[in-house]
Amino acid sequence: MKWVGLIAVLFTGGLLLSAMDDFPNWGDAHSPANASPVSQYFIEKTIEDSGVPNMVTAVLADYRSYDTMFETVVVLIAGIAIMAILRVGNQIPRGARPAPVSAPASVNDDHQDIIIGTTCRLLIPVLQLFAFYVIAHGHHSPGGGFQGGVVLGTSFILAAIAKGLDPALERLPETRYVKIAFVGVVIYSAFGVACLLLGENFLDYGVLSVLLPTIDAAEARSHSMLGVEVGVAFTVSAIMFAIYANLASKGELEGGL
Amino acid sequence: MIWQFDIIILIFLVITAVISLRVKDLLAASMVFGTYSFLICLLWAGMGAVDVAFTEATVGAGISAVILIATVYNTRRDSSD
Amino acid sequence: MGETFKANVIDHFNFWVAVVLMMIGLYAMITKNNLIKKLIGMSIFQTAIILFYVSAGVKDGATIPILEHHAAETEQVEAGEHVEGHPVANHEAHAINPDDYSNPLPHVLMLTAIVVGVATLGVALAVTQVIYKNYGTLEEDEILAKIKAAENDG
Amino acid sequence: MAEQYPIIVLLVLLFGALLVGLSGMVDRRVCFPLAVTALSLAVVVSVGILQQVINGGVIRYFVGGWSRPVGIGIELRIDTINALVLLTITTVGLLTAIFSFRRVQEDKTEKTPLFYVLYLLLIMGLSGMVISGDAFNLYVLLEVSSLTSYALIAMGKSRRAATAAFSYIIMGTIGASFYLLGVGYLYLRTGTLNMMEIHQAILALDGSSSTIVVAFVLILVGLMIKMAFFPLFGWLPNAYSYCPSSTSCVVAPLMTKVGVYVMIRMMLTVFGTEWVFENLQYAQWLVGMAIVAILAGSVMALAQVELKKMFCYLIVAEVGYMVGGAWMANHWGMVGAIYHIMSDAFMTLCMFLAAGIFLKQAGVVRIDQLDGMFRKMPVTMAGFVVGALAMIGIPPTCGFFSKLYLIRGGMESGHWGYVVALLISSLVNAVLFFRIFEIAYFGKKPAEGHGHHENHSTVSVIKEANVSSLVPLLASAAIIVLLGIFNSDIVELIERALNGSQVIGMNVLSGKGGQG
Repeated sequence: MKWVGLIAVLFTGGLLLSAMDDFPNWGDAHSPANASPVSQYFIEKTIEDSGVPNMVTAVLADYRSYDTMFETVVVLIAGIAIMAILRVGNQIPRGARPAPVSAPASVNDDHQDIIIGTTCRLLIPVLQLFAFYVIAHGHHSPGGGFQGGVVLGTSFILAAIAKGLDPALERLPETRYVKIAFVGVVIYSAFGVACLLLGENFLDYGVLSVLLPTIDAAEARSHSMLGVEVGVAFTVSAIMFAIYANLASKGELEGGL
Repeated sequence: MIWQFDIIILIFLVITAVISLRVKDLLAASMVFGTYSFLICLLWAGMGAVDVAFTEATVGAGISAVILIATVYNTRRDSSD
Repeated sequence: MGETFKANVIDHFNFWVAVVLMMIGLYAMITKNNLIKKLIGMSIFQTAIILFYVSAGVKDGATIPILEHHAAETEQVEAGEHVEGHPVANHEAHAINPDDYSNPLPHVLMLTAIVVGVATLGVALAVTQVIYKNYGTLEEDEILAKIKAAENDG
Repeated sequence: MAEQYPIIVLLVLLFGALLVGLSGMVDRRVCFPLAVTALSLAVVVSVGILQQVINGGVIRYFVGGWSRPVGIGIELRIDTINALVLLTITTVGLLTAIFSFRRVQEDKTEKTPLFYVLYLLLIMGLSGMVISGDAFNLYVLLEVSSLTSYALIAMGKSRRAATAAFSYIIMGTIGASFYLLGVGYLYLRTGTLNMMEIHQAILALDGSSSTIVVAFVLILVGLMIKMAFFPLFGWLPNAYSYCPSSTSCVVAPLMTKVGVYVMIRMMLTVFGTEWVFENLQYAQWLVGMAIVAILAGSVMALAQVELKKMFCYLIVAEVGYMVGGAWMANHWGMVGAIYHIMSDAFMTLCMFLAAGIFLKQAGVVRIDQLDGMFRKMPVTMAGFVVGALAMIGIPPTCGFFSKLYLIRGGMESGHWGYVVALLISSLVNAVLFFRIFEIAYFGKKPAEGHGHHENHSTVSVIKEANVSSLVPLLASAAIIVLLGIFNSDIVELIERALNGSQVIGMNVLSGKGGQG
């Protein structure tokens, strides 16, 4: 097996390297990829089309938003798949139900690890606030729905690592995060369907300006991008937590690390 | 970008990749893999791909490492290779 | 000396390292015995591909693909033409030189690829946990031996 | 409305999945009707698309309205070939969804909504792959369909489902990554992701670029892993035979066929047939590998004792048929390969549906457990016989006509080895299936040496399957016959795409003769 693998890998590597002298130079601004009309268009016309200075956000959420929608679906699939795989034939895990607990402040209750508890209490709100900033400010700075959603999900993961899975699941039980994940994709595709209903192609946000008479097509694009990024953030944050919660507890949603 | 940094990071990348695959402790392998992700995120930030770097920092160095560690915790730590 | 060295080595060095990382990852995926090691190899393979794409979009001397002098220009345009509130003006396009910004398209593609990568990793890890529950080991040869033993037992 | 059909077929499935997920948490019983409704709508819309393509030529749909310059947005591009394959996918999806009704009734866990969400998204991913006109968008949808199929396979109750799914994940990821890398090489040299634009750029490069060659090899190898072409098929038999019946009935007919379809799409639209057949000298090699694949698949199928495993190895052989046909550089070979995508999808569906019914009703895993099935389950056997005759290649069924076109292509292009391999494989199929018929008709002696699954006493009360299982089986059998009867019309549609301006680079394939 080792030899077969080695030969296959060396063959692949040789194949990959064999085209190397045909490559454009590294950093060449006039290579076919960098000087193509497509790439030029993105750099030159993004401001005109939607007024969004971060071209990556504009390409992600507007020009190639069809890809991004399916990317969100991929995230959703990952979460659903992990739940489906890890629950081998058993009933609903106990932790999946919204717990009828009477102690809402269990994150603060534990006095055993005071350093971790305090740090988390300080860090989690800041993380969540930062996540919202990243989502909302994706038009002007690096960031957007994916990054913000992951940071938001990470704040729940942090709570789950520091305090155990149960207190985190009290705040975000399974029924809720699954719902949030689905609603995220619904938000995204609803923007597309709205364009469809208004008589344009799917995800052609410009037409949405008729819904809000004070804005023009470019602003409608910009605002719709924010809207779909929020949808992405819903799905990604919920699923990131779902992946962690299920993997950390073998799908039983109790105990955790 | 500064090419000296580029080269240093690229060399470290190969080193961390090899270490994370050679080390026999899976927990350590996951941690080194987190380092690898972080280094490659630095590299991308240097190349001007800030959004990609941000995503890699959160997803690669964050979530991937955490779920790897969660799985190692739930299975076993030692590996034969 | 710096320039010639740069021309010879760095021009393709990124691609070289990407290919080396791909080979490392692929080798681990094919030959490693431990399932988690295979998955780490898979992640390395995927990040190497992403490195390849990102390297394809780099331009020398270009900055990040965010229009930074956007605000100043908008003000100028507004002052000149009394455009209201938002930066939609054709004149602005002339101010943007594509060589100044790195190519945004590979970045967008690779955002997708990163997310796909972590989704695959998550699903694979879930399957790994199920395998461990079924067979009590993560070593491929031991699992195969147990499967064979189970078959022989009937 | 009609011009929005390409996106609506995906949206129907997507919203179906979302609705199943959201309402399925409240009441599991709504999952099945919702899924079947969504899939029926998808079938209706894909019929509409087919009509539209027949009447109005190629559909180009620009998502987000980004049509100019071409390539900034994502284009959906449908010619008659895509429309036929799309209709095949949605139909197979609908039939298997009806088949899965039993599963819902018996499954007491919370997994039912999860199953249907993944199922609908799998069909959506495959449909999206088929109609996409953007190389990277195809990768995203490839991952949508791959991830859902990993999960559906890993959901199997068998202990080995997880290990099979794991090796599938590893191989599938290598395949998808190779495809992604190939697209990266293409992008590096051409600067665009739109398939038509890539083709224009490749023509402009005039065959001088080694990057394009490497890109082609990478994409080809990646897709070969996905379609389980001969040396790279190791993941397939376990993955398809240890998963639940309702999963294998959708994964086995569709996944490999869509892989073949994407390869043909790459050959026809992205790289162009002139470049593929004249610039590259791989055609002989690939036909040779296809011959090996056909023979190896048939021989390994002969050696199997389990029904589903046998069908899996037959899939390997069938993939060899299609790859060989596509690489003959001959008009009839290509037509036969495309026609065989459709006919093989329904033949495989029929086989796996029958295997699923046998497993459910009688606990049949091995071939020798089928004794007396003609008496016990006559209707199921009737459907199975039609599928089996198609696999062998008996005239009224579609299997005969696809083999006819493939053999004609092989003879015209002088690939006699391929013709012989095809005939040998048909012979092997005949041996295999007549052995099954013999066992099922005459029964066999109960005394046997194996100590495995000896629960004959418990299966003595074998009843005919219920309606929800028989309807899809008989429908697939009917489609097999209909495809055969209307073969000339379908071939006419395929030829229209190959000859007309719909697919570029036609001058190799449009002539009725061999390679120019």
